[in-house]
Amino acid sequence: MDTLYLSVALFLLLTLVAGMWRILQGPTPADRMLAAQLFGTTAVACLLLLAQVLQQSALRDVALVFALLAVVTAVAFVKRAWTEKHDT
Amino acid sequence: MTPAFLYALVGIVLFSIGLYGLILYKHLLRKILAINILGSGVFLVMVALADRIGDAVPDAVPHAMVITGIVVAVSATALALALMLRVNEETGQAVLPEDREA
Amino acid sequence: MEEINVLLLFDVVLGLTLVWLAWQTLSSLDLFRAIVLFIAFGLLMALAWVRLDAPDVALAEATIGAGLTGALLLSALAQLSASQKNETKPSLFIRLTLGVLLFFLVIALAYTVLSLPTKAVGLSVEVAKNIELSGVSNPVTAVLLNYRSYDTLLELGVLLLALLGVWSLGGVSTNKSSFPKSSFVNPVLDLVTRLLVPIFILFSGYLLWVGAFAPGGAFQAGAVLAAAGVLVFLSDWYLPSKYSGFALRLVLVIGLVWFVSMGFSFVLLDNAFLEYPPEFAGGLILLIEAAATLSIGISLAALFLGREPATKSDSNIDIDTGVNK
Amino acid sequence: MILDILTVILLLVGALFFLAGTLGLLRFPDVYTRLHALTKADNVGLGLIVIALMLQADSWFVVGKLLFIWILILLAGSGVAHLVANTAQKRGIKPWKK
Repeated sequence: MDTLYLSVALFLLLTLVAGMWRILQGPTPADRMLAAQLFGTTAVACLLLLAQVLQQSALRDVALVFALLAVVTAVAFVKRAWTEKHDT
Repeated sequence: MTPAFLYALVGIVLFSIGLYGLILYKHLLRKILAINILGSGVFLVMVALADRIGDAVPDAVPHAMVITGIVVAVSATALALALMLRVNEETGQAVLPEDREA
Repeated sequence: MEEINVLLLFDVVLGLTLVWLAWQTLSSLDLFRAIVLFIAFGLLMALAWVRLDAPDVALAEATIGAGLTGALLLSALAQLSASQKNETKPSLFIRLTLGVLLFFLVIALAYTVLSLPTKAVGLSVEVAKNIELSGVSNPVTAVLLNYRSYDTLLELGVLLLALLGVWSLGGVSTNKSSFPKSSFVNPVLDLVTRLLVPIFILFSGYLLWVGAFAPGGAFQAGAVLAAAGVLVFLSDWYLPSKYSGFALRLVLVIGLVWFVSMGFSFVLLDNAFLEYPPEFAGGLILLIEAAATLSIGISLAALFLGREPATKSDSNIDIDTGVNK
Repeated sequence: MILDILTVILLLVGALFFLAGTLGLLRFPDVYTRLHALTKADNVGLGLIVIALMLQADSWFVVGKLLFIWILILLAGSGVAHLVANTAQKRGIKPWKK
């Protein structure tokens, strides 16, 4: 069972690495930020799986922090950094 | 190769990449990012070397120092960003005086 | 056995991704892209701390490294002029020379690290031996608030100094945002903030409490509190100017003042500075941490604001230049 | 035993949703459609994994915390999705047309 949890965690990490392409590619700032948001959720899932395997309940707190802080960076992006106009 | 040494090596590489960026790039915001990456590398080496314990409890002293370090790093980053914005306001460019374009 | 292999593969993928992200962060010419990559880097660093059995550090990295630093950087980038956001690549010759030099540095450092003994307990035995006397059972909190409390004390000082620096550089902010602001308040953002801010505060309290016996503590709790503050600022809610004078300053220094006074109060009872009698240590640490959490949280949030909030007596100051008329 | 089988199925389907979310993020043509793909991973992918782990949890406290994390992500995800889409429209990004 633990091997399955770990394999799923590894798989999620790999999807995360694949998602990196969108951060590099853009084209709009929003696309990059969306990819970072997906990273946050994927990391939450990874942490929850690791918490189960390693029997460390503290990792669920870390996951909770990720869930909370993802909002702060996203809102900071929308309210502050995203100023340019797009034509397309 | 245990995970501890693997992460220690990653830390060393991060440190070097940070140093490379710090020296090479002119824009102050990029220099600030570089210092943060460099710092993360150092933290990673410290905590990784504290994890060379097999199944025992890891050494809490480096952990505590790294937590202190992370908070100091964010304070320093905030101060550096404020300095950068001030430099930008005064000179119109966010670079150090010697890198300024005429 | 299979389990360990999957875990090792996880470590290798994570390590390589971290290096690659760091490289991309610094080499991308677009600064916004660099910042987003840096946020992703922070997220993955937290996973690395988890793999190194350092959940306390992971909590701190998740709040500060991935969250607050990202918000700070994005906000600073927005205040740079558009033409400043990109830069040209340095020449190939310089890049190559530096690259070769740093390659030797990596080799030398790697050789040093790999020649260290594969097993070392460090100070963990010492920490475990005296944990009974420290008043808490989480070794990291014991180190931070008891064994090495000087570090923590001075760190509160560093935080305060950084804030003073930012305030003296940034001038005085008004209650009006210096950022382009839409005329209407987005109701969804308003609702999300209303729902989340109490959760942030509650969770901050939880981390403070749990820090005595499990990963958590004043820094993490303070950082979560600061995140609530940042969310509040981003939603265009402002502190009324009657609180931003004395009341704000009191909260900013209370952590440091309380820490020092607790440290000194037991000097009278023949203890060293910052040495607590074991029977009171648990309670004292919680009290000190509570004050520290408040100060850390408000200081970090104030750092995000970037300017000294206007007080009532500042009304005669020119809001655009921050200079007395 | 039945619980274990259920957990395995839920985990695999959850992972599939994450894969779908990532593929959508990579392949879809504009911000709005990518947003659509992203929320599938957020809501359903994480949801299924959370349910799978809840079935294996040792205590009700853990079940509660897992559920809480999921609800937070749902709340945050929907709020952020709205903000991004709304701002994208204001900044003049036009939805993709075939």
